[in-house]
Amino acid sequence: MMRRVLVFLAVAGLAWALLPLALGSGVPEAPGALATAYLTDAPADFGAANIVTAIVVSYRGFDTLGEVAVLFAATAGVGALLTRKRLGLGDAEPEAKPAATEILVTATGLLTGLLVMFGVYIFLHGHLTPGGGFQGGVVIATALLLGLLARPESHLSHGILAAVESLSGAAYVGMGLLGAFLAWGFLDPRALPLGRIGSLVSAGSIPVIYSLIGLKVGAELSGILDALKGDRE
Amino acid sequence: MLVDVALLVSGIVMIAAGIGAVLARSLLVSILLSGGVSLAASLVFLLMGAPDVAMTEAAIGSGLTTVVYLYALARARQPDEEDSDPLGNSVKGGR
Amino acid sequence: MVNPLWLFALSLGAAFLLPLVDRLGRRIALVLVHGVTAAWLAAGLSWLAVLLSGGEAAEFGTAGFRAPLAIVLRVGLAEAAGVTAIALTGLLAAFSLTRSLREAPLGGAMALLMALMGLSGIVLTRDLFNLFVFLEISAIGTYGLLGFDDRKPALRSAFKYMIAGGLASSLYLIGVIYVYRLADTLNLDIAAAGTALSGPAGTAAVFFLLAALLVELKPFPANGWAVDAYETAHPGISAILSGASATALLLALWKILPLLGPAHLSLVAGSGLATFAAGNLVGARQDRPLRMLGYSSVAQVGLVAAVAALARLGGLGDGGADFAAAVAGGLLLNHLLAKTGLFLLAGAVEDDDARGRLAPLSLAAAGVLSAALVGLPPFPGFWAKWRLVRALADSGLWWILAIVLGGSLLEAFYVFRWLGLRAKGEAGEAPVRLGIRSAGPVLAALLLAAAGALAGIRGPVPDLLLWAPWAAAAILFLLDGTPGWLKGLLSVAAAAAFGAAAWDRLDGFRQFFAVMLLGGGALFSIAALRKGGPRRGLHPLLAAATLALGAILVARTPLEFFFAWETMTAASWLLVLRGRGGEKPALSYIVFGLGGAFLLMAGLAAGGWDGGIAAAGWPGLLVLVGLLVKAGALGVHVWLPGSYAESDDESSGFLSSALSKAPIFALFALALSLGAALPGGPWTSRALGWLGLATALGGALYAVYQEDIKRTLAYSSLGQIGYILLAFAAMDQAGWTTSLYLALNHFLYKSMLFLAVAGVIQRTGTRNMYEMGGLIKKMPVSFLSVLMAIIALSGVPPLSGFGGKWLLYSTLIGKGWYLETAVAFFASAVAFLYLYRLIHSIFLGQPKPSQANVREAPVALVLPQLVLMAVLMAVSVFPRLMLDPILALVGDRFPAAFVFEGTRLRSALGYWDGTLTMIVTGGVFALCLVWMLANLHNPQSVKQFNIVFAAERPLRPETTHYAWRFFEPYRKALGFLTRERAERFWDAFGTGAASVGGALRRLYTGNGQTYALHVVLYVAVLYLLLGVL
Amino acid sequence: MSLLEFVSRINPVAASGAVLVLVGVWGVLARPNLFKIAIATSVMETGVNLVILSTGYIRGRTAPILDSAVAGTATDAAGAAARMTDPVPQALVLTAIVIGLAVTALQLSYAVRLRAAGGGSSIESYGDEKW
Repeated sequence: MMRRVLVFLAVAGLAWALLPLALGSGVPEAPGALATAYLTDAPADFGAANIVTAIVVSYRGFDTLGEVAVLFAATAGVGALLTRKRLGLGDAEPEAKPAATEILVTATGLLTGLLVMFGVYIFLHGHLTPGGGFQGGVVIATALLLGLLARPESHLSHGILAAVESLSGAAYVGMGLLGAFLAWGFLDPRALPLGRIGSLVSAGSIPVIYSLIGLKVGAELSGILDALKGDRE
Repeated sequence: MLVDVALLVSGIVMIAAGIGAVLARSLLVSILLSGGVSLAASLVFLLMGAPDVAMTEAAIGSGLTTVVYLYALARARQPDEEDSDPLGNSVKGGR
Repeated sequence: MVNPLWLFALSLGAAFLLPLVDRLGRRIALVLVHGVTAAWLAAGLSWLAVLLSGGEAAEFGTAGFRAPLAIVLRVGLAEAAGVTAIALTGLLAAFSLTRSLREAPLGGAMALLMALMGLSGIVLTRDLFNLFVFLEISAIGTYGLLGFDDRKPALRSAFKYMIAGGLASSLYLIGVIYVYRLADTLNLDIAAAGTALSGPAGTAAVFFLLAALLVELKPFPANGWAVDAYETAHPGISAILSGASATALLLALWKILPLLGPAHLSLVAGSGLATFAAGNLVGARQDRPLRMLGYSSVAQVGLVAAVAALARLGGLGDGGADFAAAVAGGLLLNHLLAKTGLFLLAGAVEDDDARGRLAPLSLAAAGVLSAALVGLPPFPGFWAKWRLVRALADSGLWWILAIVLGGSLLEAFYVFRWLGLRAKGEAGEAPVRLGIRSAGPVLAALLLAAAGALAGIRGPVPDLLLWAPWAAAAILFLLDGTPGWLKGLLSVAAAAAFGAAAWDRLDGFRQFFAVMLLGGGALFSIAALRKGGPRRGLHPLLAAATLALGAILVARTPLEFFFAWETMTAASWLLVLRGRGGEKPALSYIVFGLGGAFLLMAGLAAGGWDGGIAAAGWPGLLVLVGLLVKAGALGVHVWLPGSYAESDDESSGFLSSALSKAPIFALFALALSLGAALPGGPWTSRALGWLGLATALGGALYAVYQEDIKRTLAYSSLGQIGYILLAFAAMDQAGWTTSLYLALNHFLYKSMLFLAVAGVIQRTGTRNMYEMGGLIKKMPVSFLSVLMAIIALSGVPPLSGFGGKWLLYSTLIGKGWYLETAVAFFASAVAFLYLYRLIHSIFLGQPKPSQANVREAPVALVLPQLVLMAVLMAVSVFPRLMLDPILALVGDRFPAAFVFEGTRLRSALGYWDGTLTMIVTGGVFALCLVWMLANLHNPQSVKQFNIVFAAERPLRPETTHYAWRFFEPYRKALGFLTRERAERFWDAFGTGAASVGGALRRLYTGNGQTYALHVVLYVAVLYLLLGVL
Repeated sequence: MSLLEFVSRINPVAASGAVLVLVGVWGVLARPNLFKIAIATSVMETGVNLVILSTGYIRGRTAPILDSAVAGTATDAAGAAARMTDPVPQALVLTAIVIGLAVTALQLSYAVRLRAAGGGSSIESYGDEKW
């Protein structure tokens, strides 16, 4: 009872702090100076149609690199925690699950391929349309998950996943360094030609970076699912 | 203004789903409701002119996170009732 | 300067490629991890080098843009120091983690890389949202590290840690976004430069930022999750959490300080101080070492945060960032290194579940680390704390000063309790050898010593003579394996060299005390040669304590004085700890010693300096009280008997006869600096007189009932110090002359007694007087020494003590203190009881059959006694040898009450002539002897075992021995005077503090959800307070 | 009228986000089940994301993406900018969502690990370290 009162008091106190701020701030009439600067300059600076992408990958690209690092650290943590040994699964074979029907397997195979292609499409067009590396990565992970569901006995190939994850991550850092050497700073996408705004090959290295992020995120998320499934040595 | 009303309605849906997610006795229901919160949130994001965020929220918040929860739930051999002990015996009222 | 972005690229590249590298072998992967950390360290050091040699701070933009468009990193002095500290802690910890990292899945190594990079990012970034990203990187790295080696308790803690971390990051994000909304930027400097955040909404937005960072800094009571993690994680991880992570978060707080308004800053200060106080109170109740260190960590971090906020508030220091950087930075550096080392060390011991005592090297490291943590000299925390206390006193923030010093004292209590335990170990357990695992702690200890020495020598204490104790200790520790005689001779040489070097700098007063302090040290260094073998630890500590006493005399500024004083306290504490049963007495010794020292510090810091110690008024009173604690005045004497009794016998003698004069010297110096008056005026002297008298009486009464010979002598010392204080309090020529005379006398005869007793104990193997007897024939020199000493002590003619008593009574009567005279007289009579017993129970009566083979004491003891006997004889026959210098010292400050006429010392009440006394007494004895020789024919020689004449039935058990509870009947009459009130009072005081700590620690229920509740409640209460402020 | 005015003055997304944060915090504090705590944390994070994005909500503006029609002509870029919402909160939320996922995954792994070690499903059963 005492506890409930305290919880109530705590939440009420937080509400007392939070609600005036949230309710009182109202709806702005126009973006601030910084946002306006992004909106007007980004297309010219980087030739990116999607200004959010321009911010995410270049202006605040360091955040995104950090974000990738967060996901990486989380994957590492999950992998360290949930090995088969530590889950008490030992060397036992994963429990047999009823095999899916032939049709389902074929269908998922097809769907998986389509989904992977869709994911690739999303991150390749990140600088033009909504979406980007993270969304594309999730779609790829989902595709692999579907494969996992259809064939419960299959393992994702750790080797390939790990290699994709490592190499795409290292390549991301490499692109950042390329920006530092060929352009004006670490993660500067102007290392590659900016191209014509709105076309696929434009916005300097933004699509390259977003694709690498997509691959890395896809591999990492699959890795997390893999570990939760109990397939990590 | 219409958008505002839609946002407000979605907000109410989210809050209801959120409260439901916290209150539900069944973890499965809880997970699905929290996925629902994310789905509604992605609708809100879309309405606000943030398609990037909406996509991300839909894919990650309501999609992948839910899958991760379900996997974890299965892996933990967690009985669906939230206040059960490891062997699955309900210990309701035992607190 | 090296662009920090390269390092981030390096860290990330290495981390991303780690799974591939791991295929080549885990060893190579770990080399990569350590190499990256080393690269950070190198970069940090290179920045420090550039910035300290006058380089400018630099900003580094990302993506080819500058703020506000892009994220920028900044490398200034604070950032460079922070990165260096983080990398250093990381390396030390990584070293200890190597084995676990090799055995655990690769995720551990990856998480380590990420955590350290995240922490450095927190330090470097100037962007609020980027700060959030780095907070999360380090948080996730930490979460991963908590569980990587699969310790079950750490898994539990990690979950709790994550709940609190999630709450904090949500709060932070809310703060960030509203700061962006209001200030239209995410860049810290731009946001701080504008005024957009000064309104109520801005205050609330900044509050959320601040609340998140405060929660991350583990404030009381919202820190249970962190303490659990400290306790359960791999020690290396705890070291990173406590050292590196705290550094990064404190720098993050430091960074957002410009955004904060006065109300915010008050919150930080209040929360920090509450955390410091509560952390230490709870820590004092904790006996699991790692959890204890956890509480200590949160407390230290709270203090640093509070200092930074107070300085920013403008109420502290000589104005501004410099002060805050020096004090907060010093405290942080101190905490960082000490806690890293201690976690690694204590963790290694706990991992082994070892119960024995630590092997020497590890023990030395543990001692250095503990001493540094507590803020003893010469470590960085000492200098920082001094400046802090000084600033607090200048600003009149007395209640904060009280919290800081009280908390530090508590911390000293529990840290040193742990150290005592590790120094002694449980009986019958093998020594704990940590092998290579002690490398990290030793390195941390060395760094602390180097940093502290550098800060001191290049800063406020450039006088190398004041560093002599440390140098001597270090050199002798290095030579600790060599034979004792070499070290003993070196110690004596050191004392002599110190005296020679310092002599010209000392005025008469100081020269007078130098004879006792340095001479006493040398004397007991010789006495320490009584046993063969290296006697590890004894000589270094004895030499250090001796030179520290010398340093007290040499000191010219309050800080120098306090530096020497604490050095002396620390060295003598370790001497006590070295004793066989020294663990508990040493703890009370250091707690009271530091308690007194802290009072002294507060007084010194408040009082300024005019050639002496402190100014008038109550800062002077604080100094006075601090000195009285160290002198062992009745009421605060409880530390004394045990320490004197349980330390090594030569140490006891040193403490009692030499070191006890240090507070006496300081009292004189205090009074002299006030023009031969006490702070607070005549009432103080009257009160001090009575306190001295009570001490004299109490000491004598307690001494009477002791069975332990060393306790008897300890209480006897107490009583004699009481007389010295009493005479000092008279504040006139007679009084001061008496006081100095008594002090010198006490030095002489107490040295003799302790030397003799050391021999007796060494030969008989017991300290209980009823287990001795009849040693007169076996130890004749010791007997003579004791005999002379007790005659001198009791004030019986013809020896010098008689003069002392005559002087004392003359003083008191001349002053008109008749009641005091009566009590003093009574106390002297009581003293005679225990003195009589020293002769009677030890040297007379029947010898024990088991002690049939006892021989005279070793030469190392006998020789000094012979010298002292000769000196005592000389000053007894020719009192002017002693009194002329003393009278010259006291000089014409007061109207002359004593004047010599030839060998006669004349006062208003009459005269005393030492030479004549000796002649008369000698004559009487000679007459008696002649009469006996003439009249006693055929004298019978009585064997010592003759039952009839020895008046004893030689039966077991010992309790039937006539000497058992010899003075029990007196207890029936006078016992009410000797109930141990002071002990009970301090026990109750301790119990009170303990029960407060006990009540507070009930908050730490172990339930992660309750911890989360504390977090949210903490934030809510903070917000309410913000509204009030 | 007054109600409508109030509704038009408040930020609907911020309001629902803030309430959702409170709901999440309440869940974290009130439900002892490990998974429930993680779920409530997710709800709280969604609320935080809404609050973040709410500051970038400007009535009647479109997504900050130049469509291909506009993109070609540089002259129209300024006009396009005047029609778009604030992109900064969007960029921040993108980051926050991914970080949230990472934290959730790790938290769940701990829950799974604790259960695999034979622990209870309630956080109350993990209170061995205390005082």
